[in-house]
Amino acid sequence: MSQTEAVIDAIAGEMRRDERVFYIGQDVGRMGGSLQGTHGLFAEFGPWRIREAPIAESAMVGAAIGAALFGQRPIVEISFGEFLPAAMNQLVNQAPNLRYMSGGVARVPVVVRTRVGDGPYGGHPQDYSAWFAHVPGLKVVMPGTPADARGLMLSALRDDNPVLFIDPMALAHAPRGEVDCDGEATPIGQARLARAGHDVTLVTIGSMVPLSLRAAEQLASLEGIEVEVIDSRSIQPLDTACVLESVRRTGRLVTVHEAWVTGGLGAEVTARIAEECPQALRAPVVRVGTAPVPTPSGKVRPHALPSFDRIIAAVRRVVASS
Amino acid sequence: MSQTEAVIDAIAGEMRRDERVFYIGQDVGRMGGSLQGTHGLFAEFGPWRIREAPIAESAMVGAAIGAALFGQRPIVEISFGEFLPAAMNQLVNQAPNLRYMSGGVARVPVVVRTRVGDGPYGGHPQDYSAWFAHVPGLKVVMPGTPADARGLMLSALRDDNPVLFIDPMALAHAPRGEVDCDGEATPIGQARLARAGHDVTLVTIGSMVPLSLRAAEQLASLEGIEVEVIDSRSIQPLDTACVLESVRRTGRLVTVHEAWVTGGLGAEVTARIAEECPQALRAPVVRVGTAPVPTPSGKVRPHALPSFDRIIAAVRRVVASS
Amino acid sequence: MADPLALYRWLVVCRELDRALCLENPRWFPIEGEEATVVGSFVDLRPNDAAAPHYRDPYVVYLMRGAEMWRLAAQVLGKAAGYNKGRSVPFNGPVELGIVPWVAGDLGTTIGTATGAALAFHYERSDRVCVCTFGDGTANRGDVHEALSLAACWQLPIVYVCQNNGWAISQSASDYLPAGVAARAAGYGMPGECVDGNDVEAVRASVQRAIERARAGDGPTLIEARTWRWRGHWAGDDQAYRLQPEPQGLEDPLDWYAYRLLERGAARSDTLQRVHAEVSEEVAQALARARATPDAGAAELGLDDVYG
Amino acid sequence: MADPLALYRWLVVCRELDRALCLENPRWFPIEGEEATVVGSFVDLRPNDAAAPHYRDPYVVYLMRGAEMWRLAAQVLGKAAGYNKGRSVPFNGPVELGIVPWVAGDLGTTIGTATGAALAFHYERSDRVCVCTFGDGTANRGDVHEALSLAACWQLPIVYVCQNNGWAISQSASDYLPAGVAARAAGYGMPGECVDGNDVEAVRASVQRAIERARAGDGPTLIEARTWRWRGHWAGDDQAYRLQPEPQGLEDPLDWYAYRLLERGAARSDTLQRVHAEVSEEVAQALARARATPDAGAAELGLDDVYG
Ligand SMILES: Cc1ncc(C[n+]2csc(CCOP(=O)(O)OP(=O)(O)O)c2C)c(N)n1
Ligand SMILES: Cc1ncc(C[n+]2csc(CCOP(=O)(O)OP(=O)(O)O)c2C)c(N)n1
Ligand SMILES: [Mg+2]
Ligand SMILES: [Mg+2]
Repeated sequence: MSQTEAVIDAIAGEMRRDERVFYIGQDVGRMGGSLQGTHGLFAEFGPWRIREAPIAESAMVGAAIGAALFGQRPIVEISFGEFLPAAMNQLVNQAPNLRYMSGGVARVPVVVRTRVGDGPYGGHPQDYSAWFAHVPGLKVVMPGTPADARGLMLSALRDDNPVLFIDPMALAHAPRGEVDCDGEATPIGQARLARAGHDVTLVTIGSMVPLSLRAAEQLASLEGIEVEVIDSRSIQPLDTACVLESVRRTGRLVTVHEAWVTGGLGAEVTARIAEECPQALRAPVVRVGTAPVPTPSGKVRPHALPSFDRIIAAVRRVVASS
Repeated sequence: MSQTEAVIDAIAGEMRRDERVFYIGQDVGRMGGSLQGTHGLFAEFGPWRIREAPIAESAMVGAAIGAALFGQRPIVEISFGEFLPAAMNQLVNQAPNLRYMSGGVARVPVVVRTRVGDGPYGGHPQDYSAWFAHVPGLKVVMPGTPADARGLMLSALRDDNPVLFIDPMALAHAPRGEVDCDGEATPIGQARLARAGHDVTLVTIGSMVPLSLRAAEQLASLEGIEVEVIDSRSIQPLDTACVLESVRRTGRLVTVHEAWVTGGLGAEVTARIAEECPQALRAPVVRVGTAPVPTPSGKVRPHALPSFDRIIAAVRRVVASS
Repeated sequence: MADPLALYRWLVVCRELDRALCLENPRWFPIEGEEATVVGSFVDLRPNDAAAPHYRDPYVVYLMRGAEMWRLAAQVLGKAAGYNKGRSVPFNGPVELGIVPWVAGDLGTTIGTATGAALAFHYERSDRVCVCTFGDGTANRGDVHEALSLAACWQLPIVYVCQNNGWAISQSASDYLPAGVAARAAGYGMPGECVDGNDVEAVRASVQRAIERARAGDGPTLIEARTWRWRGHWAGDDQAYRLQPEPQGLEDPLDWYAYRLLERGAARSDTLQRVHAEVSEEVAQALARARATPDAGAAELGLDDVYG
Repeated sequence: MADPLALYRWLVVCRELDRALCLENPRWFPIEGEEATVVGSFVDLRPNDAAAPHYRDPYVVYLMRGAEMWRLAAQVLGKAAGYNKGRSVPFNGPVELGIVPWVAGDLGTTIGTATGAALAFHYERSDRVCVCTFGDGTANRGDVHEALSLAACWQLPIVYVCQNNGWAISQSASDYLPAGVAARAAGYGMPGECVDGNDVEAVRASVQRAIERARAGDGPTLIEARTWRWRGHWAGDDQAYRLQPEPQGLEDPLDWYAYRLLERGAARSDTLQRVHAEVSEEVAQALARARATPDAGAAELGLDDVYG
């Protein structure tokens, strides 16, 4: 299955099981969604449960939050992460505050689905995911495999808190992977050890998971460097224990994500290491992410994005400097 | 002068000097602005240059950006940082992209002024400043003294890039400080050594500057711990050199800001240390910020915010653990 | 359905409680003069409907839904006994009573949430409805437009009432509303109506018609209730910015309704006076009870209340 | 002021260039069928006015402002010679020509910027104006509402034209626009008008009137130009979602204007044919020139172009 198919499988399964689950988005009906992200749902569930929305992102998210507050369990799709700013007040002033500010009473089982990064479509690549980890009250996940795409979506749908579910566009249709369609949900907030290694800890997420694994394989076979690859899977909550344990062993940390470096996931992961066990670091940390420019289009983009070569270079650097 | 008076002094001075500077905001006219933040400007400059805007934050920021693109140098005030999300698309998809995406041609001399944190008013305390450092193309400053309030506003007004100028509300009216009204502008992106010390480096900003200095004085006099206090002043660009130099000497780092810890300024400062000189750290870093809850109101708030006691405790901890 | 005396009582509750709260907290946003709009908009909702009142003293609405007055007063006093545990802005309301709460202070955002309540009812094919009020200043926020568009597209069971009190803090509506708010309804293809917001019966009748349409599946309505902000934006506001004289012939919504009841013989003046006395006493007791409880503090920080 | 033949030529440029670009890039958003609205909206602007066209192939507008066709073509081909240095979405336009650029892809946002251009002109008390077009789908974005409110409050010199082509990607306007967009003008107290967007003269006349009002200080106007999206949302779109038949009697805006010119004796058919031939040739040359230039790449990353 592709990641997209896996997400759709999770959604369709929950919709069959639970009448309260429905879907709001643009072009999610007959057209099957951006990047075919809702393919087949309209045919099975029809327009009452797969709802076409006007171009009004703030109202879409606001309405989903309100519907969740009043007993439903909606999914609201913002076609691309670039449009999250248009719904930002709902996403950060409303969704995450409801429970806390109501004295712990409100439940807001809403899933906000969006897509970020480069990919087969190529448009709207902005990845603003890091912002949402800064604000207490949201959960934020980004799968890096088809199995986790299904598993995390299931968890998101069963969670009573607002969850931002982010599809990395680069992985929308490939690589495909095994998915157990009767498998368990992937718990939110648990990183996954994607590859064991003892030389360097590489923490990554989303589109950078397969790329990091490829880099690790090459480093192992050509240079004998064993990289431990941790797929963070969740940005909020962040699984620090797993990273700490690994860095204590390897003494070296590289972070890799498609978002910008400054204030990104890599900054937070690094800071937590520096809070818990700075003495474990035998070499300066290297953070890999998009270059500090507004994410460019087309043929300029690859020069801004993290790449196989930049990951290799980062690992070499942490190994060389210790 | 208070910080508010100092900001107004800078604005009035530039408005006298440069016809292209004008002000957009809500209640900034006869009422004199939230927290009296525009006191006196309407009387001097009248309604053409001190413009009352409808409750339409996105249009306000969008219009300011457009006016800047077409030759003016507007200041647009969003009364409180809590309302920045309502203008988020303009702030992050538009302002910072214009120059880069136009091939380096566009100039966007716009100042977005807002206020964050706890303070004499007490409302709308959310501090989302960290988000804006994540996005390349914006400058983000937050003064911690009246002199810097004036100096940074002057720089912001003379900058050809979009600058987010953030008033920490806790410092709006007190403490007062000396301000040289003929003084130079404070360069954006240079931290200030607020207090020299050799035991611990404390990086702080905004409302936490006076509090951190007070804590440092007490630690010096009662416990003989000499804290070096660095007022970051700017979040983007971030002055790393100054912090690095200090941490190389002290071997200990504490970060203190009113925003949340996760993904905050402290995370980025810490990550840069871990990138440059992790071996300099003789003790785990301690980050102080608002507790991981949506910022509460009234009498609950002090329990969530960073405080004198929490700063003292943080410094003691880094000293004890090395 | 409130009988005339019960309706009058709500008006009095609205005013008396507000006056008392203003004295307790100079940062409270007073409702005086706008009682008819608030009471008339919400008094005919059923318990399982949703209520999304504007932020300006919405307590009478919460009381209609069954909130306890002393716990609301506790919110204004920053007490732990508030429904909000002292955490949020005081004008927040208990979500467990079908209220769309105020969990932040940015205007316009709650209108999206209110529209979502209506979506929930629509989706479950029930005849429940939502009434949502918002200010004339708020009407310019993009969220209001988007919510109205969405509700119109999906024919959601919601009644939007713009509580036009002529002001947004220091700005006069004449500066930011070149046309009335009701004139916007046509642009969404929904019924629009402008009513005298100081006439509780007019507000009520208009809202009732809209509620009926909503229950029948005929979609949303936009009503503009014209009223007036008698006091400052906040209780302690000196209003130095108010240069224009008050409009002529401003009605006091309580007096106005009292006169009507008397004229019609629907109530006697001593009955009305007794209502005032009873409500004053009720308010005083609620405040006293709230005052006697502990302030919110460290125990309410609630690190475990962020996620459920 | 464009004479009839020059006007016809712009229509042809719009169509021929668009067709060629669609063949080059299946992700290009084709304008076919909507040429009269685009050309009619912008053809009467002065060089120092501001132009803020909708994202759907706006190149004819950039050409009217003096952009070089081959450099625009370079943008669609991802070449370094594009005004955007290959960095932005290709429909971006050169800001140095008084164009409100597309520096991101979120709809509605540029309407705020366009309103700011009008604010700049208003502030400097000049008679410059801005024309801003946007889609019928975009009309539901909160930013459109806020911008129209602001422009109405401040009486800014701007003409908003909703280019209503009946579609937003796969959605039909009948689903998201319960009433016309022109019906929204009254809510802002601004003049509103609905015109035949396939009749370039009608669009032009309506926009000219609005421009005159704006220059005279009489504020903004909202025009709805009704046209039709002939092709897919993007060039390669198979439109499997299009179930309804096309509306009856759809006009081809080029044919329509050509017939008029012929009827009136304002042009001969061989002249019109020559225009097509010349434009085709011009387009072919521009494309050839663009193709021959290097792709954007590492040299255009431009770490130093973020801050000025
Ligand atoms: C998005 C946003 N912008 C600005 C404010 C600041 N503010 C608080 S109340 C108010 C006036 C609101 O006017 P209106 O909607 O008419 O309500 P009223 O105060 O008259 O009841 C403003 C501007 C806010 N709370 N939220
Ligand atoms: C804020 C935002 N939401 C959604 C999209 C995705 N999108 C791109 S084009 C489009 C349709 C726009 O419709 P309309 O405004 O009518 O313009 P048209 O495509 O018909 O020219 C959509 C929804 C977007 N670019 N921006
Ligand atoms: Mg008002
Ligand atoms: Mg359209």
